[in-house]
Amino acid sequence: MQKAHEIIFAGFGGQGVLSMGQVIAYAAMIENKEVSWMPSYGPEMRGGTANCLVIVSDARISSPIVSVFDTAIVLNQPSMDKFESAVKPGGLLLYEKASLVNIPTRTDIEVFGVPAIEEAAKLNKKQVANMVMLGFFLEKRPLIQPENILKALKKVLPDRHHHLIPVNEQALLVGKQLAQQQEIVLN
Amino acid sequence: MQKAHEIIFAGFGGQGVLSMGQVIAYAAMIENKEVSWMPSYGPEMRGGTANCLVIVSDARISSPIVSVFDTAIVLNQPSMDKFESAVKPGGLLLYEKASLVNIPTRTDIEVFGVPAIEEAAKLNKKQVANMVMLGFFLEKRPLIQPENILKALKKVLPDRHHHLIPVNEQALLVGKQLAQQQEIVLN
Amino acid sequence: MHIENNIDGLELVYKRPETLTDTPFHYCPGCGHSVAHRVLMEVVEELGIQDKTIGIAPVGCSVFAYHYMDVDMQEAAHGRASAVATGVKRVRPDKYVFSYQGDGDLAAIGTAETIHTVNRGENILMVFINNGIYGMTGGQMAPTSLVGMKTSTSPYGRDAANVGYPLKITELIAQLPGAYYVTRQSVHTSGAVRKLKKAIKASFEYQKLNKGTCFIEVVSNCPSGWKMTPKETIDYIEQQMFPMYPLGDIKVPKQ
Amino acid sequence: MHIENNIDGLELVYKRPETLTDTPFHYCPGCGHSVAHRVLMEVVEELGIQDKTIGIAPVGCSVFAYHYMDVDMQEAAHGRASAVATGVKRVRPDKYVFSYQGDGDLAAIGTAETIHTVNRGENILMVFINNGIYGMTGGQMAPTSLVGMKTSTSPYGRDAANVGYPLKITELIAQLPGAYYVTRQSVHTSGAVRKLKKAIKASFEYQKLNKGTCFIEVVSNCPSGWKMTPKETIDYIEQQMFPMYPLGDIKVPKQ
Amino acid sequence: MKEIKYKRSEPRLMKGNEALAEAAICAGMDAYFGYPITPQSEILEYFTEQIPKRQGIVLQAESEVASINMVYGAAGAGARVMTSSSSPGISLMQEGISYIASAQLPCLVVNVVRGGPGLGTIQPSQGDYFQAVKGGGHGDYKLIVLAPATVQEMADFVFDAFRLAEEYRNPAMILSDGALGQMMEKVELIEEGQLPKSEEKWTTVGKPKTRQRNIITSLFIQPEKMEQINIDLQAKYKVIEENEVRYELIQTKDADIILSAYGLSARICQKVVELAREKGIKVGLLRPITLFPFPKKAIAELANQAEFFLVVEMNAGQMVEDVALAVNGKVPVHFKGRMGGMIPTPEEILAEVEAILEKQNLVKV
Amino acid sequence: MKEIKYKRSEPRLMKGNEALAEAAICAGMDAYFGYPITPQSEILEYFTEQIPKRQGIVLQAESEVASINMVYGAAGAGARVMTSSSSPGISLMQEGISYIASAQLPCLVVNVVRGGPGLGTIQPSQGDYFQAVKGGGHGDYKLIVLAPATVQEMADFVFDAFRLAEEYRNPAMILSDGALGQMMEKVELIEEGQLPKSEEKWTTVGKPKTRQRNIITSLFIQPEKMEQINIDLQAKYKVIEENEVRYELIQTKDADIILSAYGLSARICQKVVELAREKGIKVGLLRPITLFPFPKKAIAELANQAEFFLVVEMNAGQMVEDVALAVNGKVPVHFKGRMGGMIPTPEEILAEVEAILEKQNLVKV
Amino acid sequence: MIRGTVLINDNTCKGCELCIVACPQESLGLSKNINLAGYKYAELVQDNCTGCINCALVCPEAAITVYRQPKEKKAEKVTVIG
Amino acid sequence: MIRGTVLINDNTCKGCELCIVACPQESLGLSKNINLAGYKYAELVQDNCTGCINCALVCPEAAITVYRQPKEKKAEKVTVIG
Ligand SMILES: Cc1ncc(C[n+]2csc(CCOP(=O)(O)OP(=O)(O)O)c2C)c(N)n1
Ligand SMILES: Cc1ncc(C[n+]2csc(CCOP(=O)(O)OP(=O)(O)O)c2C)c(N)n1
Ligand code: SF4
Ligand code: SF4
Ligand code: SF4
Ligand code: SF4
Ligand code: SF4
Ligand code: SF4
Ligand SMILES: [Mg+2]
Ligand SMILES: [Mg+2]
Repeated sequence: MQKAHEIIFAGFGGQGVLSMGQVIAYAAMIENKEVSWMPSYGPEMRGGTANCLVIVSDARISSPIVSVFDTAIVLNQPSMDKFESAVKPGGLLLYEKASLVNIPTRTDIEVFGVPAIEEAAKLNKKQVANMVMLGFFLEKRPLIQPENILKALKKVLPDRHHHLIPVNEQALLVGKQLAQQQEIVLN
Repeated sequence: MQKAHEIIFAGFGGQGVLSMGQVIAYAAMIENKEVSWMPSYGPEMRGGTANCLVIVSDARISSPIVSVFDTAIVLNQPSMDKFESAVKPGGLLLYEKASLVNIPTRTDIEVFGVPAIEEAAKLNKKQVANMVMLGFFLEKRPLIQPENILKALKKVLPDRHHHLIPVNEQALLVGKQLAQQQEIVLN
Repeated sequence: MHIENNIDGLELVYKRPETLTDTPFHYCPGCGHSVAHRVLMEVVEELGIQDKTIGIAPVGCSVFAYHYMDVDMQEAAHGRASAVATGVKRVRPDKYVFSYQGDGDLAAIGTAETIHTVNRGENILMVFINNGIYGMTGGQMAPTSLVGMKTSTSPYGRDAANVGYPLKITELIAQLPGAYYVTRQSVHTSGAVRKLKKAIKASFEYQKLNKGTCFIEVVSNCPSGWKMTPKETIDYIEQQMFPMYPLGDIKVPKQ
Repeated sequence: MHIENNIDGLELVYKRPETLTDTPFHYCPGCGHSVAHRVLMEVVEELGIQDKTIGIAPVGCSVFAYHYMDVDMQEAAHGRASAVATGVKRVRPDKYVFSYQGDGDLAAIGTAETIHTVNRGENILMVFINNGIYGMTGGQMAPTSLVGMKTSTSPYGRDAANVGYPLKITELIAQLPGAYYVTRQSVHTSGAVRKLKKAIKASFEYQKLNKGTCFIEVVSNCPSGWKMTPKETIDYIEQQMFPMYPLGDIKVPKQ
Repeated sequence: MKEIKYKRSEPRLMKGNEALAEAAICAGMDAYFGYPITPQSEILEYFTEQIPKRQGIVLQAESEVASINMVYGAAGAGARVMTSSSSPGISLMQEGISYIASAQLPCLVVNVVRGGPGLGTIQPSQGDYFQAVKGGGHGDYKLIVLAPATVQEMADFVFDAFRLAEEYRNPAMILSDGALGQMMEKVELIEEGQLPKSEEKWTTVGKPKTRQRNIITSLFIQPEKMEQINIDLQAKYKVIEENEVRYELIQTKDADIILSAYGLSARICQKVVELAREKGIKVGLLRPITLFPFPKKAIAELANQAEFFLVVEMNAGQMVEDVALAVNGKVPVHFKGRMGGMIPTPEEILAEVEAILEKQNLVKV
Repeated sequence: MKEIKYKRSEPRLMKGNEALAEAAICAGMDAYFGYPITPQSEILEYFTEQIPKRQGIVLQAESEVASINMVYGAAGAGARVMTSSSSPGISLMQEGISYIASAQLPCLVVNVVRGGPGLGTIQPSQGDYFQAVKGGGHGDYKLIVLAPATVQEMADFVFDAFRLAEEYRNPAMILSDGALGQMMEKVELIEEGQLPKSEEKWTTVGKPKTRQRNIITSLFIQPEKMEQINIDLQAKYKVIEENEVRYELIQTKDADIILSAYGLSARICQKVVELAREKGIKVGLLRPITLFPFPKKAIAELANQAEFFLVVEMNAGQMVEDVALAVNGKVPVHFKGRMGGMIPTPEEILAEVEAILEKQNLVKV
Repeated sequence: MIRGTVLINDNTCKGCELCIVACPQESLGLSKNINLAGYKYAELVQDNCTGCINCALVCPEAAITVYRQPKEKKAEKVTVIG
Repeated sequence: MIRGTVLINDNTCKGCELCIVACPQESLGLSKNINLAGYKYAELVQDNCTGCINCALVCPEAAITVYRQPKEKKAEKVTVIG
């Protein structure tokens, strides 16, 4: 695995992109990796899109802001328009299938459309779609031990939401499984 | 005559100390001398005392503010308390006789008490007391030609006061004469 | 199911004004700012004063107003729009000058400029968008936030005992002789929008006659800052905002 | 002719308060500032709160108030005395805090701080010396200068059409819920001085009870700035100032 | 500057702004006055959320001008007090800061810098260096300026800032940037109760019969008096320069080339050092931690060993002047900067180093 | 910087502040916005007295913050506009000045400096040099700064300031002091109508159908855009540095010792040159007239001939840094300053020169 | 009943539903699909529009154009056209 | 008539004459001489002072001390003494 892995999580505010990133970051910290989490901020949030950039590394992280990424996890069209071109060649691009109008066209990277909302719906918790994406990602890029993801979840979720940890856990698993049976999600 | 002559005019606001200085300054300018006029300003004027420092010189004037003076012309007690000690040895100290409680005590300078208010009263114009002082001064220190003082008066007095020029002229003369008959004014 | 339009035999009765650029608004879905922008520009179009109008944008969510309003504009420092407008109007007395400000901008940091601009009776239109919150910076408490209102800097609700009651700056400035026409309007219903438009039109007409300062408060919404859907903000405006900020004219020209 | 005093058999009924230092006032002859200083300190002495009182001096002729008032004091930047007072009171809520400000300080550059301090209902006493002019800087026009008043920056008289009407800031802040007691007093007669003293005393008592902001405007004079003798200022105050700034309570605690 | 070992809590992942705010509470801050502005509003937000449950005062002021003057009042009344803002808001505080410095009041001002000038952008920048170290306000005064480079330092420097401010009765500033304020990183916070408070004799808390009244002022009409105030201030600044300089040296021992950078750009330069050395170019980094007092001596010494300096800043070249003054012509001092919210990449800085080497025909390897 | 011959009126004896105000009217100023403060209130007072009888706009603002933002608005609308204040008031303008510089609006800001920091004193000072030339506001920007030394220059530099401001679309500052503002000296004013105005295309005066709307702004959220703004600004500043440097050399030809001072202290140094040469000490004076752009080249050249520089300022040492940067270690750069409103005497400066000579065992004579 | 209709720009519509609330005829609804901005957008769901322009007046995106069958008394013009 | 008198500090008096105006008894007048500050100062010119303290209340320099003959009902104290 390369020294540093840069992941951008992007979508609408409500879709939990920021917490997705925080879960990974927290888990990486638990594993004593160097980690930084950088959100988009300010007026570009008007209109509702948000993103965060997580860098997980074995060495001290210089800049928390970079312009190209190893992985992009995208939950809406505007974010896809913005970030498809920013994935490094050979990198990974995941997107939520139902949330896009134009399918990404790049061929020099791995691209997967994940039916996360659909799967989350099956779990009767639309909010966990982001965890489905996360599970899928971690299967593709095993940066972190699953148990540490769960530990991180406990840190990131406010106490009043801890009862949701099981369903989040399920969602992660679903994502993992989807990633294993690629054909159904591959474009 | 020395290259530069520094004169401080000090008294209450109403006593015309600032215009006294301006007349000298303007006259010096007319004689193509280098000249600067520097007023006291700001809150130290609260309580009503005011002063201005005029420097007349043949050479370009460096600082318009100095702490010791060749001549001090003083119209009230607080100004005397402040400036008696600031006259250069051998310098000149003039004061309005009726306006002082404590007579100056220095012996290393020329000191004259001028009954300017009294004389101005005789001219039925108390406002010209300052001109009596000025006339006295110019007799003691002939820095400037009398005719230029009159030219300057025209510049300094606002047009609406030009009818007062004759009485100012008289006052200057009275001062000159007082200076000539020293015994009556000497302490 | 989706209905196909059929416009034969119909006439155009409403379209986006020419005085708005084609740039899509960057505002959050349902935000009242863009309605206010549009109505302002409709009036400029109808009065045919586009070439005589100079607008001052604030620092706030409407900081980019000049992306949308197709008139000459200046971007003012936070709170200073009315001072900037004063500078413009004093040197261009023959132009129509308006400032457009949020509640943080006009009623917090800009309080002194607001009061003194109106007190001088500057011949300008001040449009005051009161959404009871600092939208741009992420939903902090504004001077106009309602008592009990939860914001990112009053997470337990605005506590009047600690930070004071909502500041009704419009009622304050209405007391100043320099204020000629002062009114409070809103944009949450079509009827309200119609009234707002009348108020803006009147203000520009007064400005032409050098009557003094016209001041229009627009009770608006902030779905993002209020953490509501646009639909929910309609109720909040009517049930919560209006009791504190009742609609209507506050000062009208005496005949 | 001068009369010799004979005090045998008489008792002392008035003397300079101990809470004033021995430093002679630097104010111009007849200036109302020093009367206001003295009365404020008389109250501090009578209430026995010298050790619990913190004063904030403004930038203005009273910038040196701390030379005369024998209490702990802070000198504030021009216009910011009420913000400084807020900082002090918030961290020392058990102390008596007052600000002392001129009209330029409180009603021009300090307008925002004034309005928001009162709106928060800070538990302080604000003493506002309205002499209708910028005394310290040499008699420039103040927001409170009367229409037609000649000052060094309105040499042809204040022109309301150009610079606006006098700003009655006391009436404005009285509208704010945070204001608990708002009154306008003066120092030009012995009767007025007695009333002012009562107002100050009441204000400190309200402050003890955490009632909110007490605000006392003192209609004062500026012989130097007005270019009058002290005696002449009495008439000017009564004939010119009072019609614009009528004396009396503007907001009193409702029982 | 004395290094103090503090008892620290479990590692947490925190935003720089929140870590700084939490650290202030742990440092026993009595009061915070501030006004929202991106990218630092989280500081005020964190206080409004936490302080009601814990100790202290938090008040959202009507403006930055009001904030800094509230700080002045609270500091004069003996409170441990701070404010924070970002570039435009800090500009509005310049008069107040000059007053506080002149009246010698201890307090902390945090500037989470964004790209200017003007309204500019909200992205990270180092464009306010001059304002912070030369005095953006009027008159001769100095702030003690600390420049964090990590979220950990965002937290730790709050303690240092309060300690130094109170020791020297001088306002301190933490000069950060939008990235450090917004990013999350691992942080181990200093636990509460480790920064003692001393009752000061000069504060305005009410005058007992037993002492003269205390006066907080910066007004001295007599120029002789005002000059004396300035002489005292300058003397104090000298002591601070002797005792409180802090900087970090990274692989400078054998370095032919010295990079100098602070805050975020220092993080990036650290990467440059690695990359360069992989290429066999002996690059070292001097990171000033205190911008005032500035590590003049350390730079002067390195000037004896280095072939040249390259100063890297997220501005048009500000600290480079102080480096050049310290180097005093001994060797060339070059500058590489990005502006308006842009962050330089390690690669472009390395390229700059190599370009300079080219020009000097000193190509190593 | 191009020297222009203007038609001038009869000599008059005028206060510096009044001469400056009169010159502004003669220069065709459209509007003035200001707030009273000693020692410069005469500027506003002069305008309120004269403008009603002549042309233009004068408005007493509610504060310096309002003043500078009114200036911003008027400048954006194409007016020749100015404001003036003194140190504390100028500090309050720093945000606005940064906005004006970023939006590239021409205007004139006059600072009649008094002794700081804080409320300080109203006596003359040069304590605001850093604020004026390094940027007291946030972000990277430069003002064109002119430093008059006589009442004549107080008047003349108004013309230069407006001309340069409009030529470069950049705010200009006249950095004066309380003595120059208050003193009366002989002045020959430039007569009216000699500074042409050009209709600018970028101003906000109402958008005709024939052009795109004009926008005055300093906001560029994308850092790439904001960096471009900064690149453009820096490029402009470079041009200004190449074309507009102004300074005065007094007896430097054969000088072993170079005094450097501006404004009031330069007047005093001129006296020092005379006194020193009477004693046979070859002293010369370099007086920067433009503080930005700064006469770096001229100083660098003199550094080849001088044994040392002595910089004289009425502050704790500010311009001395720019002199040292220009000398770049070639020869020692010494400093002599008075602070808090005090003015150095020629005698004490000469004594300083002699003391340094002593130390260097270079005693002449 | 007066006949009218609306054209809704589904590229700029942000699906805030304010027009839907404002419509007295309940002629409007939200689409199933999303537009390029990622929003469901408003569309006509009943053919009973009267051209009252209420929807257009409250639309934050100025996304609605309204047509109405001409009457004797000239239709209220909210915007002067051309 | 109640008997009273006043002591006036002629060093700090600035001769503003406000006390003279305030005195109902016309007991006060201005001196011929000037004090160290250069001002004529107020002094008693009639022996009819009633100790009403009006003069003291308006004196900007707090230069006046007032005495009054004791009455049954305690004299109004404007200042608590000691
Ligand atoms: C001097 C300064 N202080 C603070 C800010 C940050 N800021 C930008 S907009 C804003 C307030 C926005 O609220 P409001 O004026 O109500 O406008 P809205 O976004 O709600 O429409 C603040 C505090 C700034 N840009 N400049
Ligand atoms: C920032 C700033 N602006 C202006 C000044 C100059 N200044 C000092 S006092 C004052 C106004 C004084 O008037 P007022 O507040 O009415 O007090 P007064 O002297 O009349 O009692 C001004 C403008 C200053 N010191 N600081
Ligand atoms: S934040 Fe609020 S005010 Fe700003 S655009 Fe979004 S909804 Fe509108
Ligand atoms: S200037 Fe006016 S306010 Fe100031 S001390 Fe003199 S009289 Fe009083
Ligand atoms: S025009 Fe009227 S009826 Fe037609 S859709 Fe809009 S609101 Fe409904
Ligand atoms: S109001 Fe406008 S933006 Fe909102 S749903 Fe209707 S058409 Fe779309
Ligand atoms: S006490 Fe009363 S009667 Fe006596 S002098 Fe004073 S005012 Fe006159
Ligand atoms: S009132 Fe006071 S200062 Fe004025 S004349 Fe009487 S005693 Fe003197
Ligand atoms: Mg708002
Ligand atoms: Mg006043």
